[in-house]
Formats: sequence, structure tokens, C-alpha cells
Amino acid sequence: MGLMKDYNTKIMTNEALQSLISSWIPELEFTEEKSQFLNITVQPEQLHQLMTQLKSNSETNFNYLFCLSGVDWGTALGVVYHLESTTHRHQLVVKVKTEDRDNPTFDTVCDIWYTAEFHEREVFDFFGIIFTNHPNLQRLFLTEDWDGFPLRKDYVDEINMIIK
Amino acid sequence: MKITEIIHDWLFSLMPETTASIVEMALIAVIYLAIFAVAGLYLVLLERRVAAWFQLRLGPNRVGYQGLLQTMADALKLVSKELTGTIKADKFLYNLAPYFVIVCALMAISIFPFTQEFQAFDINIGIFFLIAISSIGVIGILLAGWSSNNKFALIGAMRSGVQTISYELSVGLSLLTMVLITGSLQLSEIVEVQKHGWLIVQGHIPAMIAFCIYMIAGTAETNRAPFDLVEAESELGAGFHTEYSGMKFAYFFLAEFINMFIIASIATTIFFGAYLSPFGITESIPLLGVFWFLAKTLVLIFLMMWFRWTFPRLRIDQLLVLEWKYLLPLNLMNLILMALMVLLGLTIQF
Amino acid sequence: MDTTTIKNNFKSEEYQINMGPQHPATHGVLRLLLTIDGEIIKRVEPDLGYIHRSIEKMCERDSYQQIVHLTDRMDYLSSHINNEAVCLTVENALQLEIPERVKVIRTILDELTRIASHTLWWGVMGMDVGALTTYFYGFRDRELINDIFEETCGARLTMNYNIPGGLMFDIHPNFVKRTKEFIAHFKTKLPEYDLLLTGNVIFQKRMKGIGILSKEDAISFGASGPVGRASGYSCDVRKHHPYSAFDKVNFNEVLKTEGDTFARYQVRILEMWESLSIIEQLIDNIPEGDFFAKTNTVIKLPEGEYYERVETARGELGVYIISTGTKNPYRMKFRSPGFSNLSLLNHIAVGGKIGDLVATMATLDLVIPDIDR
Amino acid sequence: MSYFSDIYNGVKSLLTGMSVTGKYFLHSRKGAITQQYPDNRATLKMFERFRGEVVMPHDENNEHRCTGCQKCELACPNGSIEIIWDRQIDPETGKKKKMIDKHIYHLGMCTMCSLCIEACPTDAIKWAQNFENSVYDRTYLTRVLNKPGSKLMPGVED
Repeated sequence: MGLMKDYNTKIMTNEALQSLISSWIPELEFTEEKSQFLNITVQPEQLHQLMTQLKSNSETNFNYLFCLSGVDWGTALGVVYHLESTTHRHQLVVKVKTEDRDNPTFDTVCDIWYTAEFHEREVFDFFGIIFTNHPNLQRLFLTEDWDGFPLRKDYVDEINMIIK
Repeated sequence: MKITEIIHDWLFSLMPETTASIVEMALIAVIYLAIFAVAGLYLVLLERRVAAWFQLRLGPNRVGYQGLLQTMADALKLVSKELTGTIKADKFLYNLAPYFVIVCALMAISIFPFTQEFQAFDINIGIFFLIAISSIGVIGILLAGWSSNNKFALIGAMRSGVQTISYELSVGLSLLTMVLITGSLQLSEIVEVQKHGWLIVQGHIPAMIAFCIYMIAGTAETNRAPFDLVEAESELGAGFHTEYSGMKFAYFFLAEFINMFIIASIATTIFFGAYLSPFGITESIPLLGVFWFLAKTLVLIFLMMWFRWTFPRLRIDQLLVLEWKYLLPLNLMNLILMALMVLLGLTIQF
Repeated sequence: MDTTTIKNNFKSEEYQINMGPQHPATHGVLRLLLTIDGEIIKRVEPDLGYIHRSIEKMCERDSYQQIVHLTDRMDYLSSHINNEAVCLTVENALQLEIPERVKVIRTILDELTRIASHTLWWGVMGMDVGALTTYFYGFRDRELINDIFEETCGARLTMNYNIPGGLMFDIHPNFVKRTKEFIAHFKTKLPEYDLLLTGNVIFQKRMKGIGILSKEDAISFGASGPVGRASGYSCDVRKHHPYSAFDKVNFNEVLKTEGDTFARYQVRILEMWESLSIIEQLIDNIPEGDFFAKTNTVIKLPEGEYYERVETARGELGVYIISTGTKNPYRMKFRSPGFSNLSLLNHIAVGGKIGDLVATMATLDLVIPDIDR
Repeated sequence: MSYFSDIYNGVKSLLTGMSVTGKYFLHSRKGAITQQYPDNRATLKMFERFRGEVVMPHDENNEHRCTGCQKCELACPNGSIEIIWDRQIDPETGKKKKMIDKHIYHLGMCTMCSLCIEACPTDAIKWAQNFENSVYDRTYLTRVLNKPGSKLMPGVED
């Protein structure tokens, strides 16, 4: 059944990864401090193209998006993608940010990874980030008529938010 | 028995012919209704205790001594419950459905030979009457499902319709194989034939196959697990009687247990010689017949309860595949086998 | 297909039915909007949020010890493993050196929680498919584990026995004795599970060949835990990123390839045997040592991002903390296994009957607070 | 042919299933595991670490160990402990000193996480093992842990 017995041998180290990926899209920022994984910060326009290449390229083959989280960085709103390759077992973090807080929009990645469909609806629900050509982008947890996006830092709700 | 003659003569002396017979029939009906309402209650208690013993529990033991009054208390509660119903329900059919089910259940009881004399209604088309009555019961369930205007109830009712119609077939056919030996549909005749050996012994192998098919089809007939698709708790909630409460729900609930009693008593009458004691040991004492009849019926009821608390539920299409592809061909082969055996006289007589 | 289109082209029998939020098969407050045509399911659309307490917002105002107690209420069937996830993240962020004794005790309690969760799953699985007695046999075994937890940690379900830096207090003197009793008892009872349900022909007919999930879809939907492993996708975090004492224990990862409902069922049953063997390997050699590594009462994580993953009974739970050096996290995200396992329900349930949907959902083993957080 | 063999295997698997439940039915007398709760209250004893309710133990001359330092109030995740303290003149030293007036404990809000007992420096509060905490009126759930007229135990320093 093709069971891989070599459980945690990472084939590509971070440096090799970094050099390979920077060969596709030049102006990417790579950082590694303050995190266990290689972080890539990408511009919203190249997000979709980078993601498709990350998945389709046989050497990287990031076919497992294990965590997609929206983050309010104070001034900018952003999404953090944690990717892992089930064959090469190496991990990667892709970050994308936008300053526009009224209607922040990114391209959807749910055509690359199906799990993104639900995760992106959750990020839209709590942060108000709109994902273009997402199959049905509605609120997932809160009711449709809920105003405001709870997980943003500037969200205020006197009734059920107890500030200690 | 003397008592019936005494009442019979006393009534005929009082009133003219027709009204006396009507009053007598009404009297018998009321007695049967009382007996089997209470019998239904204690069947419910038996089911709950047996289920508890299967499941490492104790079952109801608080109300009355060892829980004997538990179902009585339930009945009182159900009587006092408010009769709710949906507004959009089809009022007339919604109220008619429970009576359909309970009346068919009670009508079927009347023809069982508890002892030689103690039989209310000995008609010469006995088994045929039984099968006809049990198929009317399903109309009540369909009515209930449709008229309570609830999607889950509708699915439950459709399932029950499909299930009962297809399992009518194997109930009828398996009883038919046994009628080959007795030659008559009248229940007292059948018991006569069984005086020299129960039909299950007389018909040995094909009778055993017919009995197994009958038990499977009988459990399906009363919508009990593993065929309880009609009110599948985990799929449809309460199935066709979701919208019923109070006394109407009690009718459905009671009817289900009386149906179980009916299926078990048909099996005892046909396969195990109704009130005949094994090898004729206690023929002398007349009243003991009822004890034997009830003992055999309770053993079969325990078997049906054992099915319920062990097996998972079949899916609707597997249910039909089981009937049409497995039970029906087996039944037909069994019928031919029995016919050959009766022709060649291979049945065992004592 | 909303109701207006149904009205004008009346010939289509498709109609919408609400399964939940109060429904026996959804084990919690999950509402499924089913579009069905007779018995065949055309579309399953889950509607979440009935038990959403916004744990992630609460974490932003709580200290790290208080966050650990919050995770009890997320996936309440593997609450010990959730607590351990947050504690591991905090300990790795602070580069704390955890005594060996704590690691072994944590692993034993992890595996006990996994068995408790799987026995409850098995009981409820039987009930969903119609065999009502399995519920009581499953709970009888689960009660023994709950007694072990109650004696050691003080609570049966939401233990909060882990704190960042170790354990709240040491294990109870007769913890080892009770666990050995449980192992002996469960070894005789687990084969009964197979006799009663797995071998049963009705059960196999109800389970085989429905809700098939291919390996690529499992990876793409992010299915983890038994759901992913039943489709041949090796995703056991205890093997790929070992934590606590899992690297010192040898157990094999249960993998099936059919990916149908019966394969998911078998993976969980075999996993119980694996968990038993792990506990047996560890129960006799719990190293001596203190149960708590010294941390100051107000924990401040150095600035940066930390991600830690653990294998709960349902799959891979990830804890992602972004800290700016203050005493509570800037942003905390829980990657919940149930959330991704639910997202594939529509993909595998379409075309089946209502009975199949109920059986498939039972083997996905969904715990709704874990999905809604 | 396979028609009869799968009937045979099917029936055999059904019978093994019935044998399991049958075995439980036969010795169901001792097999029942239900605890007869209201009847066995006399003999029912919870484990000594069971978290029933937070109480403040008082010794024989009505003294407790709580100095009113509010560490438990800060540690509690959902604010179910309120300390009301005031400054009184300490008889020996004559200085103003923080004295506990009321230690209010909302059992209704408590999630039994025992972080307060961990945080208490003087082990003033501990778990009681009673689990019958249901009451008819929610106000009964807020309790004052230190008994009226109780004082701080001498020698317990903050």
C-alpha cells in the first residue's frame, strides 16, 4: 500500500525550499526568525499563482493545507496559511496582508485545497475578509444579520464581552 | 365452557333473538378489550424489563412491587396528556388513524383458540382473516404519516407502506405451507390436526424453514427491529407518530405490542399446537390449555425481543432485497417441498 | 433548490428537510439542511454556530493557565489531549525542560482519553445504526476510565489536570493499580465488540461501500485522524511529529485503504488495541521525579508565532499562538479536527440514503463544540 | 453456490451477535451496573480529590487561613470569586492591615477548574466532595465562604 515507513525525514531543508520558491516569483520576503517554519509574505495579487505552484510542483508538493487563520495585525488584516507536504513532510507558512480594512479582498484558494472552502467562510465571518470567486461566501457561525466582525481588534460589544 | 352457555341462555331468555346476540357479542368484545388492554400494558413492562436485563440494567422497579404498576402509571399519564396536533394537519384523517390501528389489532385477537371452548369467533377462513386484518393495520399508519403534515412522518409512513406490503407475502406464504398439512384454514381444525403431533414436528424440515421465514416476516410485519425503519429513532425521530400525543399515541404504542402478541400467537397456533401440551401430558385438566398457549406465546415474544435488542437496523432497499430476493424464493421452494412431502405422505404422525 | 423553484416546476419531488439542530443523529447542536429526493440525498448543507462561544476571542483576554481550562470545553471527549496541546505550545515557546515523569503520565492519560472517546463513539455508533444495546456495553467500559480520571484529577470529563509546566498534582497512589485492572477488563470486552457488531451481516451491509473518501480528497479536505487514516492517508501526529513520550513507545499506525464507512469503523476499533498496548508499555515504568517544572505564576511568551499539533481522538488539533510578549496571546487559533472532517460530509454523503447519511456521520465522530468553538 | 453460502454466513453472524446479548441476559442478576443512587446515599462515598464545591475550612475556634490577598480572584477565569476586604488596625502591630471581610463564591459561575486553589498561597480554600448542589433559587448559589465572626488564624502570613 505504499506506506511510508520513514516517518520524519525532511527531504528539503528550509534553505533549499527558499531558493526554489524565490526562483518562481522574485519579490517574496522570506523570514525564519520568531517562528519554527519558513515564512513567506506574498502580495495579494501573486497569492493564487504562488499557491497553485506550491501545490502542483512535484518537488514542493504542498498538498495539505492544515491551518488557515485570519489575523488582525492592528493596522492590516491578513490571512496565514500553514502548508505541509504529505510526501516530503516539510512545512511552510504563507502570509498575505492588506491595509484596506473596509473591504479586504484576497483570491480564494478553495479550488486548490477543498478544506479552504469552510475555513475561508469562517475567516469571512470573523474578520470580514472577502475571498473572490468563493463558491458560497456567507457567514458560517453567526446569523446573517450579525453586524460587525467579532475577531477584529476594534470590535466592541458591551453585553457579552467582559473585559477583565 | 359452561359459563358461556349460561350467559347465552340467560340473554336469549331476556331479549328477542337479534338484540340478544348483539348484546352477547358486545359483551365478549368488552371483555376481550379489557383483557388485551391490560395484557398490552404488561407486555410493555415485560419488554422494558427484558431490554434492561440484556443491557446490564435493572429496568423499571420503582412503581409498585418490582415495577408492576409502571405501565399503568404510563397509561394514566398518557390519558391525562393534552392532545396536541399540528394546525395544518388533515383533521379528520389525523384523528381516524389511531382507531384504524387499534381496532385491527383487537379484531385479530378474537379468533385465537386459547382453549377448546374458549374461542370467541371460530370462523372457517381463520388464517385468511388474520392476514387480511394485519394488512388493514398499515392503512392506519399511512394515514397517520400523511395527515400529520410532517416531512419525517411522511417518510416513515411511506417506508411502512412498502415494508408491510412486501412482508405480507412471506407471512401468507409461510402460513400457506403449513395449511398444506392441515387442509383447512379454520383454527380449531388446525388444532385438531395437531392432536397427533405439532405441525412443526409433523412437517419437520420444511416446517422449520417456514417457521424461520415466518418469524423474520412477522417481526417485519410489526415494524420491530431489525426492521424498525418506520420509527427509526436515529433517522426520523419518532417516524409516523411524531405529531401524536396523549391517548392517540397510546393507541399506536399499544397496537404495536398487541400486534407483537398476535404474530406470536399465530405462530403458536400454527406451528406449536395452540393449547395442546407437549406429548399430551396435561390433557386431562381443561383450563391448563390457556397456560400452555400463553407460555408458548411468551417464549416467541421473548425471541422477538431478543432480535430487537441485538441487531442493527436494515436500510430500506436492503429490506426489500431481503424480502424479494431471499425470503420469497425460499418460501416458494419450501412450498413445493412441503407439497411433495404431503403427497408422498412423508409427514410424521403420532 | 429553494421553495419557489419547487413550486413552479412541480414535477420535481426534491424537498428540503431540517436534520437538527435538535436531532438524535447529530450528537449535539448541528443543523443539516438536507435536500432530498424521496430517500436519496441530493445536498447536505451544515449550519453551524449553535454552540459557538468564540473561545478564540476569550483567549485574547485570558492568561495561559486560564486558556488551558477553556480547551476542556472544546472537544470534551478528548479534553485531556486538548489541555496538553496548549501546555506543549507554551512549554516549547518558553523552552521549558519538562520532567520525564510528566511526559509519561501525560501519554498514559492521552491514551486513556482516546479509549474513553472511542468506547463512547462505538456505543453511539451502534445506537445510530439501530443496535441499542451497544450503548450500554460501551458506557460500562468508559465508566472505568472515568473513575480513574476522577480519582486522579478530580473530574470525570473536563479534567484541567495539565497546567503549563507539568501536572497540577501527582497521580493518585492506586492510579497504576486501577489502570492495570482496566486493561485486564477491557482486553476481555473488546473482542465482544467485534462479536456483537463488527461481524454482524446487517451491520456490514449498512456500512460497506458507502461514504467513500479517496486518499487525495482526504488530504485535500484536510481530513485527519481515523477519518483520514481509513482512506490510506498516513496522518498520525503521534508518528510524524512525536510529542510527550510517544517517541519512546512502539505502536503501529492503523491504516486502511477502502475509505468507506466500514474502514473508518475498523480503524477506530484497531486503534483501541494500539492504545491499550501503549498504556501497557508505559504503565509499569513511570519514572520517578517531580511532577512540575518551575514556572513563574504570570507566564509571558517571548514575541513570535508558535504552532503545536497533537493527535486527539478525532484527529489533528493544532494550536497557533501569535504572542507579542504580553501576558495574554495577541491571537490564538485552534485548528479543530472536527471542522475539516465535517466539511467533507457533503462530498461523501450525496447520492446515499438517509440511513447512509446517519451511518456516515456516526463514523465521522463529530463533536459539535469542537467544530463551533 | 454463493446464494446459500451468504445466507449461511449471515445467519451465523446473527447468531453470534445474539449469543453475546444472551450471555448478558443469563447472568443479568449480578451484571447490572446501575447505581441505585437515591437508595445508596448512605454508602456512597466520592473520591477524596473529587471537585464538588469550594469551601473554606474553619478550625474549632472559628479561625480560617484566608488573608484576603485576592490571588484567587485574579486566577479565576470567569470571575466566580469576589473578595471584599477592608483596612483595620491590627491589634498587635497597631498598623493598618488588610483584613478579609467577605469571601463571596458564586457556585453558579464556577467551572471547577481548581485554578484558585492552586493560586492560594496559604491553602485557605479546598474542595468539598458534595455533589448535590442543585437549589431552587439562583441566589442560594452565591455563598460567603468565611463564617460570620471568624478571624484569621494567627501566624498565617500573606
